[in-house]
Amino acid sequence: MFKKVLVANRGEIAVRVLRACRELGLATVAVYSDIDRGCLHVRYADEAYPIGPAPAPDSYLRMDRIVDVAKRAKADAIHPGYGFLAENAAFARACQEAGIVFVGPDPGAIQMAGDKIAARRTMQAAGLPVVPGTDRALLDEEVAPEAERIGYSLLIKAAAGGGGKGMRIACRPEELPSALSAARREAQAAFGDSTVYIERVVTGARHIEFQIMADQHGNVIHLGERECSIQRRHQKLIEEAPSVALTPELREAMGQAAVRAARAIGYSSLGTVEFLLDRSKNFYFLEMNTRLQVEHPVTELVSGIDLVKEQLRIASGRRLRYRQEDIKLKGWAIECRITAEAPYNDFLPSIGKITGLYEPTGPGVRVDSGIYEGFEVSLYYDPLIAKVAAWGESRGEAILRMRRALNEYQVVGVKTNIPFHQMVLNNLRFIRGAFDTSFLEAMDLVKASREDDLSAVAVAAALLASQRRPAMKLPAASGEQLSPWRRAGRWRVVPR
Amino acid sequence: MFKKVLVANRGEIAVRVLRACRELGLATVAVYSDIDRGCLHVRYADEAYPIGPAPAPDSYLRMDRIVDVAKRAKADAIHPGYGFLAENAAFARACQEAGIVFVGPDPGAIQMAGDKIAARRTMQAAGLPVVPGTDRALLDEEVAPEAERIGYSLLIKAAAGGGGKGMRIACRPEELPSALSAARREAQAAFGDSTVYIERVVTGARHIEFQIMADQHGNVIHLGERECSIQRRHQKLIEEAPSVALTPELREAMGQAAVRAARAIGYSSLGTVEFLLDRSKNFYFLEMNTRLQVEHPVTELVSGIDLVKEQLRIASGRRLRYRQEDIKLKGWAIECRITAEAPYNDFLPSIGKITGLYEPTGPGVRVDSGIYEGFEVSLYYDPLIAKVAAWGESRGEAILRMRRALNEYQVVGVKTNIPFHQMVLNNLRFIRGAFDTSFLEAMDLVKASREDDLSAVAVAAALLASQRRPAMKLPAASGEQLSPWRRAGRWRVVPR
Amino acid sequence: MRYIVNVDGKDIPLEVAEDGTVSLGGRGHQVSLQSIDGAHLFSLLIDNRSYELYVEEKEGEFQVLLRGEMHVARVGSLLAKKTPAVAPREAPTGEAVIKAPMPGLVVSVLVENGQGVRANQGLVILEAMKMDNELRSPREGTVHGLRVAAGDKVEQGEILAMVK
Amino acid sequence: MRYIVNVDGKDIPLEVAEDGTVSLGGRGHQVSLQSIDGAHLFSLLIDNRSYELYVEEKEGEFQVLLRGEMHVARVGSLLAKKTPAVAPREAPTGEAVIKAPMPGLVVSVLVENGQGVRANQGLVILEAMKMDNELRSPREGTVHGLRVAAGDKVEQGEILAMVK
Repeated sequence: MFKKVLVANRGEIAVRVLRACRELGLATVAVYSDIDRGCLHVRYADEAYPIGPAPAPDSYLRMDRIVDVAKRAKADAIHPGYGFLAENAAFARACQEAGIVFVGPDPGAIQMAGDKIAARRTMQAAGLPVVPGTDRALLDEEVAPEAERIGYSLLIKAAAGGGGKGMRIACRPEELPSALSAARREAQAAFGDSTVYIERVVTGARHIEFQIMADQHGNVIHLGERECSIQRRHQKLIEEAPSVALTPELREAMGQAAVRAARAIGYSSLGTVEFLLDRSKNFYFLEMNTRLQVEHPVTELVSGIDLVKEQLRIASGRRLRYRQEDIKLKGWAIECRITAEAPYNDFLPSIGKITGLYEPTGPGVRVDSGIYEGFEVSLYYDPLIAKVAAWGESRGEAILRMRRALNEYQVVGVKTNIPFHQMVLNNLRFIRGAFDTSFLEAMDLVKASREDDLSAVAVAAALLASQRRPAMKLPAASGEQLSPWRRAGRWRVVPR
Repeated sequence: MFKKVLVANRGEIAVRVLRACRELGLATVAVYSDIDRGCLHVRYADEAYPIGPAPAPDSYLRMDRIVDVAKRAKADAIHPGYGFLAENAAFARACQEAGIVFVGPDPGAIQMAGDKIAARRTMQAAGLPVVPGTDRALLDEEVAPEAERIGYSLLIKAAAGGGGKGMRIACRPEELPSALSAARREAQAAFGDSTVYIERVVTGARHIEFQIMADQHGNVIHLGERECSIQRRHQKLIEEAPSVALTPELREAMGQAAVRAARAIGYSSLGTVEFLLDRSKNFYFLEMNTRLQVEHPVTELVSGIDLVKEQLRIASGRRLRYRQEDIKLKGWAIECRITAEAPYNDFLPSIGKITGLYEPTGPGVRVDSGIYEGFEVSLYYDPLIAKVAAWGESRGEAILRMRRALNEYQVVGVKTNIPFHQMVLNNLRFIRGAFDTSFLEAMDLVKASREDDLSAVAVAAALLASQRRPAMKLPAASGEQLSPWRRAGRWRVVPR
Repeated sequence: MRYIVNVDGKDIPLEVAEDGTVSLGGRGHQVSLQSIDGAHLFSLLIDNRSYELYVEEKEGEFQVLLRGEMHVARVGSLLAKKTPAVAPREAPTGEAVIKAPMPGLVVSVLVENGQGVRANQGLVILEAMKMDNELRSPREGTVHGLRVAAGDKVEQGEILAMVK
Repeated sequence: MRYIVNVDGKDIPLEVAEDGTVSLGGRGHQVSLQSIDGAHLFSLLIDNRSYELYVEEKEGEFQVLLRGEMHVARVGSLLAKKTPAVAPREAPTGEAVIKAPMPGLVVSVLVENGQGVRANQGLVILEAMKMDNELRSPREGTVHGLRVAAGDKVEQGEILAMVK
């Protein structure tokens, strides 16, 4: 096993990896951008090194500086988390060349899986079904004819994509140009590569992914599926394990396909094979993610296996400690991604300082958080600030626990999508499990305030105002005068 | 099922029960003493009612007021938590008479199990082995002769006892009088009953208890054991499930004995049967607790069953949802009781306001807490302020997780026993599992500070002092003058 | 002491008596407001109903978090025997002002001055937190006063365009 | 600026330079102290070693929580070219003062004035948090100045007896 691990990330996932290292007794090194000096990962690690200004290209994407820090700190491994350099083959290679273990698959596998077009071809050759689409990079002028051939609606996807970025839908030919340019632009910004390809939209499909675990000795197993159909703009928001859509037979078949996919590219480390599952229960290979996923906790909760610790063990050359038949999944787990976005304002990012925070805990609830009182939510990084996961004996218990947990969760200072999650968890279609990836599009978010909540807010505000500004106390008005004021309308017209 | 549940308790256990109610969709009522107005349970519940001044006999032990609140709030059930009125047959009867369900066994079972002397007799009749001792209440003058008959060392125990209170050890005849009076005094204060009996001390024994679950239809099962040998002054501090001391055969035998014990008194609800297990693996019935235990989370973590929700279901008349063969225990769980006690000062209670708090979370860690920033730890109630539980695939993983969690745990404002827990979890005998109830007596708590920690504290203090009192900045002394100062000794002699 | 508290746009008149009882909708209530941490966190009991609130005062407004929802409250106290100088309600001018809801980078401008737009049509794409955010027209009309171009950095609240 | 910081009874001399570097034990260190919440929580980096500290200042002392352990630090700054008015160390009088470590109720008094006691022998039983706490003699000697009886309520820090 390693002696010291550098975590090349920030936020909740950096803390998650640091926790795994601490439980394995490994010394840890954090890196941080200038505005992250006080962040949890800096405080949690044994050592911390600055690597540049806030914008990610100047810090968390600076491979040279990160490798340099690893050498100075004598770290013998680098864990990339997700995002940033997690699926960057050049970075994995730079680590290798510096004699440092990259905690992930080898550069060749990253490259293969990272080129979504090449991956499609490889998986087809390995006998996996793929969604109808193009199997090569497209020039701008080729897009329209190919689109006609495949048929609408269709997705324009970044070949270097991941995490739902660089992806746009076009339902009609006239939407194609703007979707194309948006996808290319986002792909260029996110991955430095604007190559795109096209896939047919599978109507009514679910997004199902399988967790893969493979060692460097040829052993590959899967840890069951995750249901990731609750997405907004191709960003997963709620994930579950298992999925209501899978029978044991289908789980077996898809799990074997996922293992075959991993073997096809000689994969080792943790990985995820994403599938679309259509209404007739046909499944199609979508892509392979060669990193730890945001949503890995739901698999941990149903399997009991600490994926990050296993990932570190695998990277150090150990053999898998489990055979496929050792994997016993128990109960149900749900995760909600908590983002600093304003749910009632079209999910616009909400920035500012966290001035109050109470995180849920208690039976069956786990929080992976990157925030704290005093934390500044900035524009520089992903709006994901924390994840809540709930486990239950049944799906029903997990949902009710999650509702209880979200009820307890208090974040003051920025707006979060917690009310949105509550609404989804109360939605009958969600509760029945009758949804696909289009579920959220059809849903309206309505701020439904209870009458007595508004009264409580009014009472609290009046009492605070009376305590804080005694000078403001004015003689009471007579009853008759109350009504004209009310007719006068909004408070802002009342002089103070 | 009920509509509204009153929780007749405070602190972490009140919150625990309120969470269960919320997950079941039940409305909740809290009661509070004057100093608990801002406590978590008051804020967590849907409704909250004052029941009197801070001392428990004037509030949390006032059956009349609590039943009255239940009637006014139209609660149809009362959950007593643990402690206070949880094992008070008169209270269970008062609830019954008011037409309110008491969430626990019926008054007769409480009474039978609550009289430890009667329980010994009943269990002997049911074929359970008991520790050598007296089977009747003892007058002061009877104690010495009975002690001679049974043999030293021996325990003087409150007949109405529980939670380690009203219990004293006497190793020699001359220790008997003060042990007897201390036990009687504590028993009178805690239970209003100074009746005591005597039991031989079983040297080298472990404290093993079995979780029982029984419905009102005659179905009784057990959920395996808890290892509770890590005690200080008969107070459990660290609990585990399962125990390293049990083989599957012994678990089977003890589990069946526990079920037989519950049947012997026609028990329904959750309950715990406590055993001593000696070095030769003989087990003896100790007592039966007719309440939810402090340490119930470790059983929840290995069984996946929410005990409090099951307890509510049972109280509402439902049948058990599990047969014995459905109970599948997985992995290992450890709980540390966090108390406001000064570990380096003979565990004296530490009172004051919590001014800073960071509770651990992340994979495999659960916290049940009754504190928050602003909470006043008072002398009126139990020093237990929170519980941390860690689950792992193996005992080793659970221990390492717990160490990680305790490392994260920060409580500012009062002293806690967290450093003590860390020391136990680092103790080789504990790690090997080679301990009995005398383990803690043999252990010395040494404050082992790392050299670089002291330096870090010095640096932080100097920087803060220089920032906060710029007026204090004096010209630097030359190197030669440093040494006389150091010889001058403690800081307090340096003039400011 | 009488107040009108405007919560999320709804006026709620209430009266706080000397003895601390609060009259609301003509009914008296026993009220207890307790600070928990000496700062933002409060426990409120209204006739034994329990509410936990996080309160921040910003520019005379109370931002109150209750059950995960953020509410905005403004408090007005009532003068006795005096005709209030009620300002006339802001007349709807029919003009929608498109402001930057957050600081960010203008990725592209999808319309031109003088162009007719439908309600909900995209106007400007603003990048923040690595995501493109499309700002849409709240109404049908004509774009004017467009004052940003692709590549501009904009501050929160900066006016980007108007639709009339 | 030179300091002597006394941490848990141990004197640690150090020097804070104008540029923020700190000399400790003759070696220079790069140091960064960052407030996290504007109150008690700080992050300290010493040559990239990371420490998280909760700091409370009470009566001129810094109480510092680090890795779960509470440390007490007192800071003295050094005067140049001046003989410090060092107060003589408090002479050990040989008298141990038994104070109430917390408020509580005296349950019983186990000794009398003039009685000889061994080190560690119980003197007074104090009830707090529903538990009996035995206060023991820190040394061998004779009890005097005993000023409490069973049933008394005592405040924290109140002197209960002395052993000489």
